[in-house]
Amino acid sequence: MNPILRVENLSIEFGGIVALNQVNFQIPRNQISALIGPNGAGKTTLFNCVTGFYRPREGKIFLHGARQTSELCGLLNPGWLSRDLGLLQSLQARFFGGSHVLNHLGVARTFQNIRLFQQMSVMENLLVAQHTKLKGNLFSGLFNTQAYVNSERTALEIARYWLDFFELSPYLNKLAAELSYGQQRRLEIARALCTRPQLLCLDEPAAGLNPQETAELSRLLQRLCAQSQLSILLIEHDMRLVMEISQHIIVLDHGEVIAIGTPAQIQQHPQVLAAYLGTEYG
Amino acid sequence: MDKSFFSLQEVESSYGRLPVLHKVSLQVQQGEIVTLIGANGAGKTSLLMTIFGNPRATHGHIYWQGKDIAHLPTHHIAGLGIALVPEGRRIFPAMTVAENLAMGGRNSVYASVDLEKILEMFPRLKERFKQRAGTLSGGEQQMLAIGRALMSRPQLLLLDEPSLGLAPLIVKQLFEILEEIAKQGMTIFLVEQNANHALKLADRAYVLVNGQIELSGTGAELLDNPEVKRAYLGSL
Amino acid sequence: MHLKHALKDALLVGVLALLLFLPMTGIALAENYSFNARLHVPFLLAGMVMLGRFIFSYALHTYHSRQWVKRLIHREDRPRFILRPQRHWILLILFIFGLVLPFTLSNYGLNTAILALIYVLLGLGLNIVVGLAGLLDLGFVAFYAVGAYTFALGGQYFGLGFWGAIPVAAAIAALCGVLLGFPVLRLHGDYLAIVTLGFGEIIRLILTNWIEVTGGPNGVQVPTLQVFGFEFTRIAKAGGVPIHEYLGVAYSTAYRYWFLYLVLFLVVCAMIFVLNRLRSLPIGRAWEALREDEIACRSLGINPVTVKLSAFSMGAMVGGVAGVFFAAQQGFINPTSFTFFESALILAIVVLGGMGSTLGVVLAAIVLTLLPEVLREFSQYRIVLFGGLMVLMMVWRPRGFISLQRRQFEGAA
Amino acid sequence: MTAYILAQQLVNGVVLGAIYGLIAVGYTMVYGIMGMINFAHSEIYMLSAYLSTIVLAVLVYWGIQSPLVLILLTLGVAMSMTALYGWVIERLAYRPLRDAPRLAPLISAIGISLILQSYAVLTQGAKTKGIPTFIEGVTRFGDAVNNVQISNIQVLILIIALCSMVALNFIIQHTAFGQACRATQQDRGMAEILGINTDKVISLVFVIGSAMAAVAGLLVTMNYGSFDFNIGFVMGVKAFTAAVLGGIGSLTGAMLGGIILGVSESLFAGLVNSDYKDVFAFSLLVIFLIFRPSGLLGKPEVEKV
Repeated sequence: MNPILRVENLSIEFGGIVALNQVNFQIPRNQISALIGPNGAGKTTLFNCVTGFYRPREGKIFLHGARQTSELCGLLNPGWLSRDLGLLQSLQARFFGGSHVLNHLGVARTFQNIRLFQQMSVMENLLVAQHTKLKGNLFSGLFNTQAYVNSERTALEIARYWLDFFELSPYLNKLAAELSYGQQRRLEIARALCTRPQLLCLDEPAAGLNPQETAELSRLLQRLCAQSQLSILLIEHDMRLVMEISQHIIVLDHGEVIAIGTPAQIQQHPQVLAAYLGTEYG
Repeated sequence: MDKSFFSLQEVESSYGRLPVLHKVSLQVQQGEIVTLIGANGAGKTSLLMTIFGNPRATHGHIYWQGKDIAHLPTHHIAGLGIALVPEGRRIFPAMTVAENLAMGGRNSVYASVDLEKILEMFPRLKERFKQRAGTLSGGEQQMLAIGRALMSRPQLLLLDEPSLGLAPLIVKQLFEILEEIAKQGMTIFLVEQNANHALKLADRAYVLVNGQIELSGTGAELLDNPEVKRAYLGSL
Repeated sequence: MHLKHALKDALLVGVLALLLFLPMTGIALAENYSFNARLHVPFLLAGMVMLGRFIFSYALHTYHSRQWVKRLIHREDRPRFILRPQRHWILLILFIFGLVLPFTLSNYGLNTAILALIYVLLGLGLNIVVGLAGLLDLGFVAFYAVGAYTFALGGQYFGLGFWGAIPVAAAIAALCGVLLGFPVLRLHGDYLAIVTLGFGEIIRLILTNWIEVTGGPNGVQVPTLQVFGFEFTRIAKAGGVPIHEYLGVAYSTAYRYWFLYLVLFLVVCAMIFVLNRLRSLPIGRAWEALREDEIACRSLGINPVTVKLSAFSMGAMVGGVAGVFFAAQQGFINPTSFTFFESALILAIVVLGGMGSTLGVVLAAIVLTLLPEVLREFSQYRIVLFGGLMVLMMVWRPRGFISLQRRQFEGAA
Repeated sequence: MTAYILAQQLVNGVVLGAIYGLIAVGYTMVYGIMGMINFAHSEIYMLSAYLSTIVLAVLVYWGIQSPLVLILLTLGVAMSMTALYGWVIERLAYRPLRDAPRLAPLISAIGISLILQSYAVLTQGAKTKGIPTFIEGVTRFGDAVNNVQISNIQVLILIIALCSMVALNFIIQHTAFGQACRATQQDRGMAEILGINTDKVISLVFVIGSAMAAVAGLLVTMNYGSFDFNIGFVMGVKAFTAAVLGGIGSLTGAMLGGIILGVSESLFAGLVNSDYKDVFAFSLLVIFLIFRPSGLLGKPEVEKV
C-alpha cells in the first residue's frame, strides 16, 4: 500500500476518559476509505486529530503529501522554533493553535453539523476557501493589479468548476442559508475541495439526506475520486453507502481499532458484527 | 378525543428552516414497550425532543391521556408523568449522584421512597452516591440518567439511544434493566440505533426514515423483515 | 372579555411602572441631604405606560392583529431593504453636494458638519471590527485618543504638522491595535469586549495621570493648522504665512473649517471606496467568514490570528485618523473627550446603521450627530433614545434596515 | 512605620474587596447561567446608590432616628427596588434575545446601561450627591502616630457582606431553587425537560444579582459619603475583574477574587502609585484573561468542533 496518511499509536483523553487508545492505521492513496463504528466510538475525535482541531496526548500522524511528508501532531505542538513552521508560526501555534496549517499541507474537511458561512453567498463561500491561494496584498487588490486580477480569475474558475461538479451553478449568488439541506452538504464539500486538498475528510456527508440525495452523493464521490488525485476519508453511518463506495474500511470501537479491511472482509469480521452490525446477522 | 394512552398525530417540526419530522403518527398503549429505530439523522432524537416542545410541533397533535400537550411549555410536560432519558445522557456533571437523582424527583412526593428502590435497582449508584456525576463511567452515567428519570415516578418513560457508546456487556445489562422496569408495569418508548437489541425487547416497533414513519409492526415482524435487515441490521 | 383582560394587564403593568418610577422620578435629591417631592411625575409616567399597554393588549385581541404584530416584531436576521448596485450619477451628485455644502453653512453649521464627518469616519472604522469581523470592541475610543494626542503631542514635542500627523497617527494607532489585538485574540466574544473596554479606560487614565507629558486633565494645545506653510490664523504664529494675507482676502475663521471639512470629506469618500472594495477582496471576505464561523475558517487554512489582527489594526488606523481631525477641529484636547461614553456612541452608530453596512453606518452617523442639533430641547433625552434604539435593534433587526446588494457573480462559463 | 501602612492598606483592601465581591456575584451568576456578561449590572449598582439614598432621606424625613432601623429598612427597600429593576431589564432586553447571536445581548446590555445612566442624570441631575454619615466611630490599633484604623462602617460592611455571601451560598447549595439554578447553569435544556421553569430561574438570578448590587450600593455610599451617576463604570469593570479572577461562574470565586483584587489594588495604591491603581486593576484583568481565563477556581473549557 502506498498510504497518504499514517496514524501511529494515537491516544487522546478528555477529563480522564480515554477517547482514543493506541490507534494505528493507514489510509491508501487515491481511494475512498471509511471510518465506521458505533456512536461515541471516537470517530469524530480521530477526525479532529487528523485535521488539527485536537492535540493528541501521544502518537504521530504522518501525511505523505505529493512533495513532502509531514508529521501533523508535531506541527500542532511545535517547540519554540519548529523547522517546518518558522519562528512566527511556531509561536502562534503555541499560543493560539495552528490547525489552519494542516490545510496548507493538503488536508481539508467538512463537519457533521454543516458549518457554512451562512450569510455569505455560495460563490463567496468558495472564494473564502481560496483565501490563501489568492495572490497579492491589500494594495494590489485595491488597485486591481494584473497579478491580482489573474489570481482572482483562476479562483473564480476553480469555484465554477466545483459548482458545476456539484450541480450548484444556478445558486451561485444565493446566500448559503437559502440552500436546501442537501445543497448545503454538497456546498460544504465543494468548499473543502476549493482549498485544493490531497486528503479530503468528510464527517457524515450523508446524514440528513434522503435516499435519492444519498445515491447522488455516492455517485459524485466515486467520480471525484476517480478523476482527481484525491484520497477521501469519510465517517458514515449509512452502511449501504459505505459498502458501496469505499475500498478500505477501518472500524473503531471504544477508541480502539477493532478491524481494518475491505468491505467484504469487514462484513465477515466477527468482532465488528458483535460490536456494531449486530451479532446474529452476518 | 383519542382514547389511547399516548399518541402522535401527523406531527411536523423543524429546526429553523430545516424540517425534521414529516407527518409522524404513532401510538403507545399503556404497559407496552414500543421502539423506534432509524439511521443517524433520521430524526429520532428530534421526535423525542418535539414531544417535549423543543423544537415545537408546527403542525399536528400530541395526545397524552386524552389531552393535547403539543402546545404546553417544556417544563410543564415533565409534571404530567412523562420522563425522558435523553441522548448523550445529559446528567449534571458538577452535581453529585444524590443531587442528580434529587433533580429528577423534585416534583414527586414519593421521592424518598423511590430513591430507595432506584438505589436498589442500581447498586453502583449507591456506592457512588456522594460522588460527582461527571466522574462516573459511561455506563454508570447511563444508569444515573435512567434513575433520574424514574425519580419522578413517570407513567411513560422515553429513552433516547441508551446504549450509545457503551461496551457490549454493559449494553446487555442495560437491556436487562429495561426489561425489569417494564415488568414492573412501566410503559416504555425506546429510540435505538442498536436495532437488534431494541427489536427483541419491544412489543411493537416503528421505523423512521428521513423524518417519516416507513414501517411498523411487532418487534418480531420487523426483525424478520428483509428491508429492516438490510438497512439496520447490517447484513447486505 | 378581552377588554377585561386588557384592563387587568394594563393595570398590572401600570402598578409595576409606578413602583419602578416612584423613588427615582418622584423624589429629587437636593443639597444638604434633603429632597424635593414631585410625586405627579411617576404617576404621569406610569399612566402613560398603562395606557400604552392597554392599547397594545386590547389591539391584540383578534387573531389577525396578533399575526400582524407577530410579523412586525418578529426578529429578522436579514436587512429589510437590499439596495441594488448604486447608480453612478447619484454618487456623483452626492459627491458634488458634499463638496459645495461647506460654503453654504455658518461656522456653527460647519462645525457640526465636521463633527458628523468625524463620526462617519469613526463609525466606518469600528464597523470593520464589529460589523465585518464580528469582534466587539468597546474601547475604540482609545485609538481615537491616540490619534488626537499623536497630533497634539507630536506637534508640541516633535514639530509634527497636520499632513505629517495623519500617517503617523494612523501608524501609531494601527500599532496600538496590533499590540492590543495580539494578547486578546485568544478571547472570544464577551471577554474580548470587556478587555477592550479596560484597554480604552487604561489609555484614558494614562492621559489623565501622566501630567508631565500629556498635561493631564488640563489637556494640551493642538498646534495651529499649517498647510504648505500657510496658516489659518489672523496673524502668523508658527512661522508660516496666514492664508488670507497670501490670497489677499479678508480674514475669516471659516477658512480653517472649509479646509478641514474638505480634507475630511475626501478622506471619508476614500474610506467608503476602500471599504466597498474591501468587501470583495480576500481580506474583507475573510473578515466576514470569520464572523460567521471561526472553526470553518480554520479548516479552510485561514489563519484567524492574522485576519483578526488585520481587522483590528485597520479599524484602529481609521480611528487614529479621525482623532487627528478631531484635534485639528478642537484646537485643544483633554481626556474628557475620550470616555467610554464615546465608545458606546460609536458602537450605537454601527449598530443602528446595521452591522456591516457601510451605507447604514454613514447615515446613522449623520443622523445621530444632527438629531440632537435639530431637536435642541430634546437633546437631553438623546442618550436614552440611543440606548433604547440599541436594545430595539437587537431585539428586532440585528442586521439593520438597509444593506447594499452583495457582489454578483456571473454563472459558469 | 511601613508595617502599619501595610496593615492599614490590607484592612482597606479587604473592605473594598468585600464590596467588589458583592457586585461580582451578579456578574458571575448571570454569566454562569446564560454565558453572557450583564453589562448593565454596574448601572444597576449605580442606581441602587441613588435608591438607597432616596429611601434613607425619606425615612429620616419621617423621623426615624435609630441607625440600625434606618440601615435595615433602607437595605430592605433598596434591595427590593433594585431587584425589581433587574427583573424588568431581564424581561425587556435579554429574554427576547435568548437564541440570538452572541453579540446581540451584549449590545442590548450596553443600550440598557446608557439608558440607566441617563435616567439617573435626567431624574436626579448630574451633580454629585451626598449621604450623611450616621454611623461614626473608629477603632484604632497602635499608638497615636503609628496605628491601624478600622471604622465602624468598615466593620459593618464586612459583617453585612459576609452575611449576604453566606446566605447566598446557602441558597445556592442547599435549597430547591439553588439546585434548579445549578442545573440550569449546567444544562438548560435538560433542566427544562426535568420540569424546571428555566425562564423563572434566570429571572430570579437577575433579581438576586441586583439585590446584592444594592447591598454593595448602600455600603459604598455609606463608606464614601458621596456618589454620582458615573460610579457604575469603573466599579463594574473591577467587579467583573474580581469575577474573572475567582473563576467566572463560581460564587466563592467571586468573593475570593474580590478580596484578592481589593487587597492587591490597595497595596499597589499604597506602595507604588495611587493614580494608577485603576490601570493596575484593568491590567490584572487583561493578564488573567490571557493566561488563565478560567480564573483561580474555574475549569478550562474544551472547544467543541
